[in-house]
Amino acid sequence: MPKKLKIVGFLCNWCSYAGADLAGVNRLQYGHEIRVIRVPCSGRVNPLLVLKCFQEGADGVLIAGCHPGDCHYQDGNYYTRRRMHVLRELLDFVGIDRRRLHLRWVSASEGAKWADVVNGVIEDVRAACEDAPDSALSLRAAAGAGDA
Amino acid sequence: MKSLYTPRLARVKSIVAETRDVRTLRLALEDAADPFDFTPGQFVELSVPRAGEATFCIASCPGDEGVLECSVKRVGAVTEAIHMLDPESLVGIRGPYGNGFPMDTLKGKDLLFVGGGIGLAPLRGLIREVLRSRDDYGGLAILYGARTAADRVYKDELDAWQGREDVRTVLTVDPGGELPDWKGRVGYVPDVLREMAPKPDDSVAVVCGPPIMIRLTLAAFDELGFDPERVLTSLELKMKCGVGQCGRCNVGPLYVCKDGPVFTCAQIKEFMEDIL
Amino acid sequence: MLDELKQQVRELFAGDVGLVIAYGRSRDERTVPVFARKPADADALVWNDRCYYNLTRYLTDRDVMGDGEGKIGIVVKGCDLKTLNVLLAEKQVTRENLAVVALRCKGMKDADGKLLAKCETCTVADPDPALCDCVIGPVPQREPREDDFADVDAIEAMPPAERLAHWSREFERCLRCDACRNICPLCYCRECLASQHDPRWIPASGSATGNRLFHLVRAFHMAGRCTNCGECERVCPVGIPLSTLMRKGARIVRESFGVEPGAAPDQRSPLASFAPNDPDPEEVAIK
Amino acid sequence: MIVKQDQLNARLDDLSKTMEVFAPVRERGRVYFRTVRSSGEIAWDYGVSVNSIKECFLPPRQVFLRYTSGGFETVPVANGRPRLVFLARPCDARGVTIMDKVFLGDRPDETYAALRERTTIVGLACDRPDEHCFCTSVGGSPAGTEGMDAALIPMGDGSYDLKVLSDKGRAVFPDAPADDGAIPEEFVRKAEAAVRRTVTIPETLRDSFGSDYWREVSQSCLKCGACAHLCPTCHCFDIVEEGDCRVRCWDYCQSDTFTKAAAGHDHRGAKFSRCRQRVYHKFDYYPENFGIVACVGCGRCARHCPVNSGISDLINGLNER
Repeated sequence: MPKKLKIVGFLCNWCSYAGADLAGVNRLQYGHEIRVIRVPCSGRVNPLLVLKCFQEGADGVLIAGCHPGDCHYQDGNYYTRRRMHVLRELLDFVGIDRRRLHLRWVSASEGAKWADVVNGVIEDVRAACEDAPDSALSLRAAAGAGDA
Repeated sequence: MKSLYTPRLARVKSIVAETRDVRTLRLALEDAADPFDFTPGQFVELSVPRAGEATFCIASCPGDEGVLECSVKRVGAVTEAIHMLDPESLVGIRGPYGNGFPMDTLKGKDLLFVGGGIGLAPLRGLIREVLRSRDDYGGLAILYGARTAADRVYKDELDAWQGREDVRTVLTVDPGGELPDWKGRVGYVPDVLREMAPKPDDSVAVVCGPPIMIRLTLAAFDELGFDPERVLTSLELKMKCGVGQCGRCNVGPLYVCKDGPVFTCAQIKEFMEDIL
Repeated sequence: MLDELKQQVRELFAGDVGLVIAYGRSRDERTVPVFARKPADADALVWNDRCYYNLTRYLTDRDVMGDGEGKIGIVVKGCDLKTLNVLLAEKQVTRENLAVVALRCKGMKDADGKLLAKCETCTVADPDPALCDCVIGPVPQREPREDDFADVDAIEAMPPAERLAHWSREFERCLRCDACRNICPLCYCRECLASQHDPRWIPASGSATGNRLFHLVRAFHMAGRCTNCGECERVCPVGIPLSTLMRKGARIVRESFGVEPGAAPDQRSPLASFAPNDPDPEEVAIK
Repeated sequence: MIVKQDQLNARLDDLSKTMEVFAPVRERGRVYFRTVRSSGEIAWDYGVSVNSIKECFLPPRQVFLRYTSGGFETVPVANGRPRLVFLARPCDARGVTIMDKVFLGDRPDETYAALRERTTIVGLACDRPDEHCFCTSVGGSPAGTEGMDAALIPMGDGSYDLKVLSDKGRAVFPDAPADDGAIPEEFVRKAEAAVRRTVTIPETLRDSFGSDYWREVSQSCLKCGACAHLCPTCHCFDIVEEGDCRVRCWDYCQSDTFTKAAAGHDHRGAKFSRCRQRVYHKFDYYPENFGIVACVGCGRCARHCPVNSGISDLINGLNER
């Protein structure tokens, strides 16, 4: 039986959360592996929060915000774009599958895109888990390691 | 394997909200057959699973049947978790640790208790114990100060002590901390102490409170001519293990957890700048 | 050159400088950081090829700076100036409050007498006088080797599982002594999130996962800020190749955002700024 | 009894079938004490290892409790196998006896006691001290056998003089003939002469407690834990919650969080008071409590201090004032 995935989604309040809402109103189907956390802006997502998700056992993390240029706060998503780029590259460098971390733009009108994005992310995370079941950042996986 | 660091379980029997950020928990050990003997002034390590463990003095006295009380001020992760507990929850408990108050030396003396804020907690157990055998001691005086009138802990007990003829109880709040109906003094504890001008004669003073208050109060006792051997204080430096191993709470060669928390002023004088 | 340095430091005290941070003699063949507070202290100064310390680290050390020392004099090498630029850009120090004595440098050597890797590729051996109060020493005649990032390339060439195994072996040795963080002139946070108790962002104990998280977070925080002074790697008691990790961060930032940390005292940190045409995840995804 | 290195190797390979063996191993050019599976991994020619053998008894991370849905369960100490620490230098072996006084005193720590109980220490007399070593200044000797169950004295020709010193040592080397365990005088003399650094502990260290010296000398300190974590006698620890576990892990007295209480008060907030604490704990407080200094002169703190300020320099500097 394939592993039950846990993916944390950080959704900006103004675009992506509304987009996900629209997907629901339109009764679009997408994978239930995602757990959504609403944030005021994708710029609120400190990379530490991403790492905390992995520590607590998440298999993947998705950050979704307004399209570049459309940020409710002018430029929050531009900062996120740089940050997550660097984080993803560094994760990759130490050997953590880059398919576990995603940043996507979903506007309030893109309900269908939201469903696609989620399904695509699930597919990627599943593929990553098939290669290596443990993210190598989970404390829950490591806890059993006991003492020296 | 069970070790020194394996807590026993205690059940929260009731909770009293003392102030906006202090709660007193009445605890009963789950395994009552296993005795829990302590003297006033000792402390315990209380823990909440997944939140952690922290040090609390025992605020009750051995005679209080079957329960022990700890007062907890909400300041960090562990105390926050303790504040979230409901009656009947389980907590981990290790102890009792530390030396406690030297009851034999206190017998027959005039006693002056000086407490500040939640620092009244260890004194409360001691005062209860002393009042229980009132005739064994000389004159008793209590000086208690808090930041504001609302920050006083054990308000009912303070009232009861004030109502007694055989105890002189002086209450004070820091300047600015009084309310219109405040009938006690206004002023910092060391200043009020100087005004009270207790005589060293056959007295023993017992001081507990926040670090700055202890430091200034010990200085005041020095000015008043008290022998440093007869001024006691209960310290509460950051501790972890409770048994003199983890290395945090040194007072010079002594450990607060093992050799204290009750020290004479003479014992700690030399190391004052490292501990307060 | 040393005499000139000593003279310069003595003169600083004649002005409004109260403390000069410099390199001093130690009991062995190495050197120590010294904190000169009067002209006579200048006698203990040294300048040799073991002056690897990046002394700008102490400019944000509250225990050393105290309050009201007057101006602070600091002895730097060209590479340290880059770090100073970052500190200035991040408003951790005020230029008016500093007297910068820069030394022209022939490169520093390790215990075996080998030139440090960063010195082989150094392009700032002759410090920019515009950034300093004075520059001392003869202009070094050196042909720096081009930095080929071979260490980073070697790891990038590994398949992911091997990269993970490689870094796990390195991080496994980590003692969590914090020497790398504490020597870092740019790790100046008053309370490091890695030791914060509440919330606990990074596990306190040394474990494979905890160590990996610690070094990842540090690498992230240094990306675009680290000037590759190499002190973290030098001080690591268990020899973790931290410079490689830091240089990877530097490379990401340079290739993606075109930023060279510490190039100028008014340069914004790349992760505290942006450009509309930055690499976009969706374009990559579509590719 | 004189034994050849390959005899010892063979014995070790035999022992490793039933025992967990910790021995010096070379990794990326530096020597560490690690679990080894065969004698081939051992670095016989080492001087002082980077880490000390203290981690065999006080592991950097040790799970005390594991939480379950209904409460918690206690965790057994490591696995139950007997353990062998092989080729410990005299300074390291002596360091263990210093930790013993803390962990096996009036409130014994059962987890430490269990690890200690099931571990045999086979030492290696030291013929290669470096410029940072000063064991002879703190009551030790490169030929000392304190804390060892058996000792090997290098003869310089690839053979070793094996001395069995305890029943545990006897169990590991049952064939060794009984002797008085005395180390040849010639070796002791030569080995001790090779330790060139001296440190003189002032008799009245306490008088310097209030001295400005500590402010001066601590300025360069980074408040890192390199010295403490490598030290064979530093034993300070923290107890933390991690995921579903309560864990004991190493901590160090220079750290910004070591003495900081939840409410923010830090009784050793200033750098100089932490630096002083470390020196006094080893050279004043511990001796007052246990009669010996808590330093074995291994020199690790000096060798690895990022700013070249080892404890030997701190003490000698005080003398020179």
